[in-house]
Amino acid sequence: MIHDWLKERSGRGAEVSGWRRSWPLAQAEFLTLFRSRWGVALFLLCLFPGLGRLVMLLIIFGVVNFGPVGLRARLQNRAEIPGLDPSRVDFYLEPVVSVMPGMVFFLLLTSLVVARTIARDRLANAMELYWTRGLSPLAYVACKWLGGWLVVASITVMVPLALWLTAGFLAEDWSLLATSAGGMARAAVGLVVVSAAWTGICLALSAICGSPNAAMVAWSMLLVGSSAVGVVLASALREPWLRSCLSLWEAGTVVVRAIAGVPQRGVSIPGACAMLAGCLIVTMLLARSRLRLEEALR
Amino acid sequence: MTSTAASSGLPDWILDCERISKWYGPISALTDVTLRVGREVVGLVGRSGAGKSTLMKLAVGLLRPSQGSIRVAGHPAGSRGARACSGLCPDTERLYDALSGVDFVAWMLRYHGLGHRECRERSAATLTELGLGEHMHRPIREYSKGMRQRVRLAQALAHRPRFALLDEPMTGLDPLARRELGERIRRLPEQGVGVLVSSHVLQELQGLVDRVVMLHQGRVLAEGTVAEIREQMPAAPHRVRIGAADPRRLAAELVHWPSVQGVRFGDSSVLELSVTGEPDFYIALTELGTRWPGGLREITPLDDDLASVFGYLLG
Amino acid sequence: MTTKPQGLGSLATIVESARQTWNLSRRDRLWWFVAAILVLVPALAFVLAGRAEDGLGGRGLFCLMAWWLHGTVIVPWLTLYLGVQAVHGRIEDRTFQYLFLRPVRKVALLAGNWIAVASMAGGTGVLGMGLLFGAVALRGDLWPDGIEWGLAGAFAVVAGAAAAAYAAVAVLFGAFFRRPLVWAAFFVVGVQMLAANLPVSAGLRRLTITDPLRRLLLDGIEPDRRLAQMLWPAERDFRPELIEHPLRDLLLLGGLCLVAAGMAYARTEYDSRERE
Amino acid sequence: MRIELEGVTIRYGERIAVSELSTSFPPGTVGLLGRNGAGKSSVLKALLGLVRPSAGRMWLVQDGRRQDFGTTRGRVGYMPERDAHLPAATGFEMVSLLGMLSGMPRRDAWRRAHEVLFLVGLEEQRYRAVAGYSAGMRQKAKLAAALVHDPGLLFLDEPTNGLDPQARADMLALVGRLARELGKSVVLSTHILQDVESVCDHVVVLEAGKVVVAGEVADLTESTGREYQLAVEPSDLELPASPAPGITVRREGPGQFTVGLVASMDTCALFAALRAAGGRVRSLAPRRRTLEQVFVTAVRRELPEARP
Repeated sequence: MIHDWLKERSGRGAEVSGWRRSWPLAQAEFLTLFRSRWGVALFLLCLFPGLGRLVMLLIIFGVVNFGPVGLRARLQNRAEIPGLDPSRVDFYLEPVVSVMPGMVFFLLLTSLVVARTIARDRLANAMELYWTRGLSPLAYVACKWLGGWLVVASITVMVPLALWLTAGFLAEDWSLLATSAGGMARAAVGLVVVSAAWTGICLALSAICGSPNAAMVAWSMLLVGSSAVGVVLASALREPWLRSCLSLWEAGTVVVRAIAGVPQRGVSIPGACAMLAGCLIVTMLLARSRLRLEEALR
Repeated sequence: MTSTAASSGLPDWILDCERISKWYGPISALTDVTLRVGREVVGLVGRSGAGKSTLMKLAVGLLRPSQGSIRVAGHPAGSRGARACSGLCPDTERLYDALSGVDFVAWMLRYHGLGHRECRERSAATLTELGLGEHMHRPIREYSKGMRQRVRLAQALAHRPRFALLDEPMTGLDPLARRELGERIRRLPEQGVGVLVSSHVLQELQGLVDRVVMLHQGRVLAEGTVAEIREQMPAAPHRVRIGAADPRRLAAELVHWPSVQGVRFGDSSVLELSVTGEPDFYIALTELGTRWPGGLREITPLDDDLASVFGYLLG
Repeated sequence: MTTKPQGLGSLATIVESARQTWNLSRRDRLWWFVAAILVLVPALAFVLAGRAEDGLGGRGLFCLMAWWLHGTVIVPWLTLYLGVQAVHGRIEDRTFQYLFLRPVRKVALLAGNWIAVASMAGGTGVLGMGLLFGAVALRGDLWPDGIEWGLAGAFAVVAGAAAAAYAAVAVLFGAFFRRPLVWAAFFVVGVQMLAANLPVSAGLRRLTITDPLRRLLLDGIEPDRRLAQMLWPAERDFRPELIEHPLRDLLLLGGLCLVAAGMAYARTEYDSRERE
Repeated sequence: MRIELEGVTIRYGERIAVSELSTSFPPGTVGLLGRNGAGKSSVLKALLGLVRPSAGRMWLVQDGRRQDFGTTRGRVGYMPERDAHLPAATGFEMVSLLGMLSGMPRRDAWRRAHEVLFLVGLEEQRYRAVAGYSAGMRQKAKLAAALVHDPGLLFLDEPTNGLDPQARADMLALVGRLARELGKSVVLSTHILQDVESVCDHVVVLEAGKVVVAGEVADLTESTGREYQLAVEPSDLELPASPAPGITVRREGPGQFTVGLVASMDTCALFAALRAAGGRVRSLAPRRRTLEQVFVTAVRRELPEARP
């Protein structure tokens, strides 16, 4: 018998239905970064702040001892400062939520990955392929969001958690893990929520802008610009809370800290929430008017 | 080689590529190509990667040849003089999408040193002539593929170039428009324009051009009219279909002819012959036609069109 | 042969190229975004200015916002983006084929691009600073010693100089690099931020745009120590004699960039680059 | 598998793109012709579920059963006209991902992706990035993507765009094979009538949202049996206008003649006249209507004001 496997359709699996159909798109979106050398290099670069903290941890717990004489002692002595005490949540949040290095690396990652993705698809007419398969624009954006967020979260959420677990293992007993577990769980939730919001805004800009370059610039301007405005106005007017309402970055970090239960002074939590949600809603609405089924076929 | 320019006494070819080669580093894209275009339409055919696009870029001066010289209407290719009198219809999709068709063409005309008003008038006239009259004030963003193609053609022809290079000019046009554009291209040599045109639709190209140049692996494999090229391929026997009453007796008669290499029965009353030694065969066939009972109803050469020639040479 | 016009003269080409680039760039969707920022920020400053209670005053408020917002965010990014789009955008989408076949000098086309980008971005910067100044000036209570109109002038000069210099850099990157915007980001975030942390006399500072701008501004507004500290937190010591010739430095940098860009752009072979 | 449209009307706001269109796409290859804006892409959008017709029904007829088309979306494979690809994917990833989005389980999608990439002839390049493909390879990748979920109806929009002559012939042969051997209904939307002539059995011509011609290609281009085309050499030859009773000769161009022939007549007198004039025959064939003539007459009839 001569087999023609093009015609033979044996052993076909059941048709996948519903949202599970779209899942591979999110997965592909996530994996894209790791398939090119540049992407992996970028990812490793973004791990640097976390690595810095790791070295600090190792020194504090005496696993390694290098650097100038007395470095360890100095670090241990500084443990009263909230940001440098491994038994407190701040220690793990700091590399992610600080302006330097947190924001810089976050900006690098998102502007090169998330901000380009939809604009790049548009240049390649990829929507024409996606949407003619029954994938709706909403599902498309949701998948891109999920995929992009997974990339972002693998830095912003996973790094603090990994650091915390490492610290738990390095510490003398399990009390470090036990006492900070609740705070860390809340911090993780906060990071998830906020990084999802940031990614969403970035993604919406990608859908609004005509080219990947424009999306990159718009996102950089929004994040850095709002940050600059917030810092300047807050310091000029001596109204520190303004910073959390005007700067997109600061608003996010304030929300993260609030959810994690870290005490903060001079911030406006409702203002920060309003800033984040407002930006997200406005950009998403604009994006919705740009992503239409009609785009698929002229 | 036939050319109207050569016979009209004008010394110049409009495009004159003299033994050009092009190297990208150690990679050879074109080798020793000589190509001349007078006031005529010359078709450029070849498989992708044969060097067609390199040759085109060289002809309009976007690239410089590694060896050899190219002159456009007497000016070295790439010089301002050459650029002033050549027009290119590239095969890229993109235009300035935010502009209207008439603005785009007028903008491009501006660089030829015409006044603003003249640019606009000429742009509108060219677009109208190409059948975009009613839509030329709409932004290009809203254009269909065929309309974009007309804009590309308009910017190539609006400054009345002496040498027009049309890369796949029919892309995206509907059959009606293809016909109109084909007629227009055919008329260009009358206005003193030399046209080099490429197309992958060989059946269509054949009706468009005076002669063709076939590129293969960076070299000119053949050039001339389709019939000329076909005649120079004696190794490939012609296939001719003959329809007549009583095909069996006809076959019995034809096998004895020295020029007939083989006879095959097609469906119904049709024979397919393999033939060498062309003129003799057709003279004999004409003679046969005067006396065959019931008459010969069909004589169709099956492989003397451009597509078959292309297939034989490059397939 | 009929006498045909041999193409547009170089000067007219520069004007025409600038006009076309201007015309194309103004349709970019990014302008809506920029316009929103230009309007929202002064409005914000106006509404909130009443809360400024200490000695900062209108002068400090305006200087801080103008420098931090326009000087370090809007003007650099907008200029780099516009310049990259004007030069590299046309190479990337292969529309350069329409242009390069025209009987004009390519360098003139490039010069036109530069003029258009510099004027657009400079104009936006000046407009933005003007709006901001207007908003702050409307709060009379912030200006106990009267409104200092000179400040607006100094910042307008800075905006213009910054746009011209950044446009030259953008044009160079656009003509030379395959991914110019990434290099531009590297220049702004990497080189300039790094240089800002170096000692005031470091040579690398000469290769940046922010440093001459800083000196230009120091010269123009003569801030007190506190304001200078707020504008340039990394500068510990500032002395008037370190100002030297900021405009000359900018001119040198911009000129070098433009010459290099012209050379890269005028290469006889400008084969289409692959789309990224 | 057969697609039937019944009174389909599609409107965008006020504009009516397709009005009361009733036609059917039988199994085999169907050429869908029409000028830009004639409504081809609107029909396509309706079939792909991107727009909902404001009136009319679409049916899928298979094994004598008639199903509403709305429930069978996954059975249409679409190959876009524009260059379209997934920017960061390899050929294999693009095809398999699109298969998964159409509802295939992962393993099936992977297996099928390999199969269809082999079928279209991309097996060598399937692990390379699509962004680096040549025009011809991208065209093949799009076709593979249209085939991956094994649809019964294939909608190919200008499939030979940008292909070199050899690749065009290969693509058309492949399209013919899909219909013949795999039993697909293939709708070929194109402007290149030669493609339709060489591969399609059936043709539908749209103009202004209505069907102006539909039928078998062979029927539409059938010869009248009365007129013949004669080509002779040398090309400057002159022939008498009526070499014999019942035969008329009209010169059309250099070496080209139209011969009118009463059906019962034989051609001997024609050949005799030709020999007498000192020429030789080059070709003689019954004049057929070309598809281009069919198209042009049909469309021109709809366009009384005829463009300049």
